[in-house]
Amino acid sequence: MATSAVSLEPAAHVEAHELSFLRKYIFSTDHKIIGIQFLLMSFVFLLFGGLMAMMIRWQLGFPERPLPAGQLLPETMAPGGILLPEFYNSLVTMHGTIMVFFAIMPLLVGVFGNYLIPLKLGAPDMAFPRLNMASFWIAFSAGILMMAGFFVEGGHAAAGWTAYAPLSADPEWTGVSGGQQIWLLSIAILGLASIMGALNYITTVVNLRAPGMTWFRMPLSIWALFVTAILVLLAIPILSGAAIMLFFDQTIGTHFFDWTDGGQVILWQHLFWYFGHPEVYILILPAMGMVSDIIANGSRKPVFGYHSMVFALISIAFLGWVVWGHHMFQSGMNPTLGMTFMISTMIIAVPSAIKVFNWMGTMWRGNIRFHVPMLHSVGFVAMFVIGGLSGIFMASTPVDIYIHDTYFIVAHIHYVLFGGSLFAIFAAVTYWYPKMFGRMMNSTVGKVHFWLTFLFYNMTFFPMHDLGIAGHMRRIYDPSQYEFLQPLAPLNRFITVSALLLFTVQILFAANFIMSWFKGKKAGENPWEANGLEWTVASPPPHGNFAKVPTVYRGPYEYSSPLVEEDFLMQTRKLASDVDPAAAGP
Amino acid sequence: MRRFWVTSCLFAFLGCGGGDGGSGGGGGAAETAPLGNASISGMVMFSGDAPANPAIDMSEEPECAAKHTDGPTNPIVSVTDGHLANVFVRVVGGLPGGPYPVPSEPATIDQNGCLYVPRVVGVMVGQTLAITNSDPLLHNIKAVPTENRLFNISQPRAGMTSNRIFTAPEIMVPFECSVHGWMNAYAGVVEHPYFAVSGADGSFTISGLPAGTYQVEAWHETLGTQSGDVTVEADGSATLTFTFGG
Amino acid sequence: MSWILPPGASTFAGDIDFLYYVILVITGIAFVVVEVGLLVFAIKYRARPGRKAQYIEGSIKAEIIWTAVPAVTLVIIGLMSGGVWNHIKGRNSIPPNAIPYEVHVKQFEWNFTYRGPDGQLGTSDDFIVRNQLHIPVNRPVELQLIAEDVIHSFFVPAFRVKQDAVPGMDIRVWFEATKVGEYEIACAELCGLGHYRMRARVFVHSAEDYQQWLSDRAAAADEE
Amino acid sequence: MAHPALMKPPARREIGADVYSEKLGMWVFLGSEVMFFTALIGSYIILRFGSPEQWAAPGQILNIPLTAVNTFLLICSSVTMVKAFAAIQDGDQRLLKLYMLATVAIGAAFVGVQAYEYTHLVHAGFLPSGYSAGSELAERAAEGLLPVSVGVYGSSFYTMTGFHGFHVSVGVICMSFVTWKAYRGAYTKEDHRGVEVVGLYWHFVDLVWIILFTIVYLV
Repeated sequence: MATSAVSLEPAAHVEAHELSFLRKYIFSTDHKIIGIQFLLMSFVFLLFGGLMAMMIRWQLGFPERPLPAGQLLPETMAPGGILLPEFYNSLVTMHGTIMVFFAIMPLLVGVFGNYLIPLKLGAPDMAFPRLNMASFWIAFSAGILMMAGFFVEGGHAAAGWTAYAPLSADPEWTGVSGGQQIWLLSIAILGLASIMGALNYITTVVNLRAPGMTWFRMPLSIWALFVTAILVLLAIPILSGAAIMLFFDQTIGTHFFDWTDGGQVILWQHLFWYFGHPEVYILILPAMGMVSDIIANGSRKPVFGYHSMVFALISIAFLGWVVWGHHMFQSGMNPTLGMTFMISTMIIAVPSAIKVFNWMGTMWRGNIRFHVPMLHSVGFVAMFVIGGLSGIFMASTPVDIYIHDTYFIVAHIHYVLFGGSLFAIFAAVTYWYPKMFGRMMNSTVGKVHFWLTFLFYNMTFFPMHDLGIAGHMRRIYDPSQYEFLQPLAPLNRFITVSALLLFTVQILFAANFIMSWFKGKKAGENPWEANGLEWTVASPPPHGNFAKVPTVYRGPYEYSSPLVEEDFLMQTRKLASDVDPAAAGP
Repeated sequence: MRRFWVTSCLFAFLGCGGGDGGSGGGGGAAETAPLGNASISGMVMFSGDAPANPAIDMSEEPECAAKHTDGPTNPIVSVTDGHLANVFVRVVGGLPGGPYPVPSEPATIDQNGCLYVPRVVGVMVGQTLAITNSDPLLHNIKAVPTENRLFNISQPRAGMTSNRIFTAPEIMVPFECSVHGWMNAYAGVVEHPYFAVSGADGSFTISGLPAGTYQVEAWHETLGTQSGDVTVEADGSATLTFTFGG
Repeated sequence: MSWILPPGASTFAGDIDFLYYVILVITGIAFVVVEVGLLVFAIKYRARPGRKAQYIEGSIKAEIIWTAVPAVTLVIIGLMSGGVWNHIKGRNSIPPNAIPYEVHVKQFEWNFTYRGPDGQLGTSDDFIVRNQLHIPVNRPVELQLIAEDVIHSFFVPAFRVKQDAVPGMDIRVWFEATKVGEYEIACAELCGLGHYRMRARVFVHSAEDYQQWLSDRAAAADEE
Repeated sequence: MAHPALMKPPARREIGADVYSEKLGMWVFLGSEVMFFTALIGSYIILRFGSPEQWAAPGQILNIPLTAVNTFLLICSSVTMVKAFAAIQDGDQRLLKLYMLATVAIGAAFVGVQAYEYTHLVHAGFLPSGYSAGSELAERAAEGLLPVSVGVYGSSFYTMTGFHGFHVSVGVICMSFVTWKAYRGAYTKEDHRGVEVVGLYWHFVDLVWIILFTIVYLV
């Protein structure tokens, strides 16, 4: 409704008069500024999430030693620097929550959805720029609220990022009341922001494409963001509904998940994972899309099997709705359902496999330029494969009996979310950095950062598979309590040291990001010699993006085309053989 | 509904004066002289055969079992020669209005040998209750009061201390340890300092009273409550005996 | 570092471990193919001056191959898993001769209820042992998991058994131990601040020792 | 009505779908809303099958005649909404304003009746947490005339109808805004996107209510 008030030409007139600082950089309706706002916000949350991970790792590696500088924490968290189990549980909960909802999701969807969709489609801005701004500020408020939870009495939510009822439903079981409520409110508010964003992306992709930008000329990054937006749109309201029910259980005494008065405990899990599995794909599909763009650019070759890549994306998005039960094999759910979910889960692995082979096919017979984004993209493929393959173990229900809720799962999720999504984010940030800020990030530092991250990342997460195979449970505050886990202490220490190193080398990235903003080499319009529409405009692009509406003549991956001398052929370049889309008729 | 308004929303963290521990020390109230020097002392007796206390299976808690040379039992009804311990005695009527001085000394409760020591403790509103762990293993202290804020905190190591302050009188706040299902304790939270817990010999003393006639109530976790009236003169002392039946 | 499963001690271990190793081999092959492929491509097709990439848009044949091969492999894994799954967790999988136990699971204790001398659960001579499960070897046992507060998960790594205990649900798990000895029981589902210490032990006795233990305990319970 | 110079140019047809962005955006948003109510209704069905003993027979606790009238009101408001849209399609500003006002009024009346219904139910002792102790309904339950406990029944009743009521309230606010704009002459025969978009939302809210009325009150 509010949207009906939005002007049709979002950008055209606005440029005419000078905007105040506040309107230009804070309450901006420019999709590029909003994308950068999301970027900065998510990096801060990435740092918070990482710090929490370090505390968790310290406790697991050195359970008998106080946390360095832990004395600075209040007594209710870490008396004398010794983490309390309840605080550890809060850390585990919040590490997951922050990383999933406030780091990776906004990084992929918020940052690149905003930044790339209008630019790559030849649109002046989003369909609803004011809604877009509201979306950011609502997400930002949700983030502040989420962090505020650490300061309430009873501590922050401690029932895991999955917030399984009844642990999350009744303060008696955790001692947490306000924290859990804040968690639920924040998630519901963030959900609102996500839905607003998704609605914007979908409308923009459908309606604001430049002439000639047909569906199958859209870059895979845009396809992926589009499909992701649909998933966000449909999955998030499920979580919001569930969160509201749980919030009412906590506050006004409803009984949705209260088994003592007609409610059902397992209903929460069904609702959560019915949202949660599409969410998993929300966290990886945009990464896959952007990596496809970058690998084609790095390999100087068209994406191998563009159409099958698109269909793989779409089929993952469809199948993503019928596999949620594989998170619940051991939950007491009907075992026959377990069989169905196992088969659907096995099937969903196929499109992922297709994508991996197509990326390899793209590199095959290419002329690969290993610029930093390309390094991270190849790293993404290499790591995502491990995450995908380890998923097959837990898809097999009998094997899952053993590895469910062990570190094998932790390894798996980090291979997908860190090795996958975060490597793709590093790739995408370095790739589009020159467009965003007009300067190149330092390539040498970038390469050192990549190799160190790649090394320490694998040292951190690969051994977690072995922990899982030895039966090491997740979310365990002190593994030394179990005799069968005691021999794993050295491995845990090794992982902790690796994780600390991994965290430390991210300073390189942060420094490179900040320094390049001011001192980086000036980037031209098209530093990577890429084909997309965003590379036809200045870096950074002006308000309104395109001086005149661009016309698209071909797909986004015409690298090394025999038609031209150079090894790239921009989407907007008109060759003698090209026909104007307007002239070609509808 | 009440819980909603009390705990929910953004404002919870602004008003966390509730019962947070951490600061140590007393309630911060200025020390004032007691209102009088009279005292009530007395005895809690148990008539008849004391019921047997249930044995505790500590076989999976060797550190605790080691502290109990003879098989540990759960001291629910603790009777020695007809004297009943762990009875919470407090003045319920006849007191002049407050405010009463809050002791700066904390009340203490220890977890030792997988039992609460003492099992019953009295604490004033605003007074610190120091909960310590003398066992080299995890205890959690879970209290689900009706008048005060609930808490559920843990002490994974020996030597840890947590301080809690209660904000409203409540008879009694039950404590339990979820790790050791047999561990129970009770804290009587009173708005004045005129309370006591009967010792192993059944005796108790309430002192610092002004002259007057008081109604006194004695509470036991399984045997119920009893009350009695007593009059003391200024600087005098009176005796009172409660007898619980078996 | 080891990808070998720790020794198993129940009848499930054989099936589950076999499946695990099958998947390990299959995924291992895929892993090597992809990673080596990436490495080889990265080196072989690295940019060199004067060279241009070959313009290839794709290959239907290749797409069909790498759709079909994973699909068939995964369906085969799925079918292999299905039988084992039904044997372990299927609704009618519990053997009729299984010894029944009730397990009352609460924060943070496992209270195992044993049949008394009358051989029946739910009678007054039942007795409870905290955090200790005693079972005979080579005889199936059936545990009814009764969660009293939040969700817990019964996990015996050596037996390859894991089952959530969900409040309000009738949940049964069965297994048959094959080696006499002492094993650890863990809680595998985050259940609160004492989750990490929700440890119990299972003692697998020979048939005679088990009878001996039962009668000792029953006698002790009788005395009280 | 308004001076021609004040009128906006007609909606430009964008590349892509054959609808303007505001309308498409609303359709997309309604897709999200469908999923939200799916979560609530799906949970309702699962909970009801899980604990059928908690549900009182239709009409025992809830006032069906009152709500039927309310349902009728809401359907009427959909009709007036359609009329308002038809009016502006013909360029009839007077009828547009009239019908928009009627829709707002009926929508507000619906919320009012719902508030009245809630007050009565709470007074009788039917809360989101079940019976309130010592209430009239609790006594009747003790006599065996009503289910022993209605905890999850109350939870789902208030949550579902409450969220619907919230949507109606939001709709009323948005429609008031559109009505205000209609009085300012913001809509024309050529460009009346606001009316159409808010109408879409309103019909959706109406449709959801028909489902909720059926499964919560009648079944």
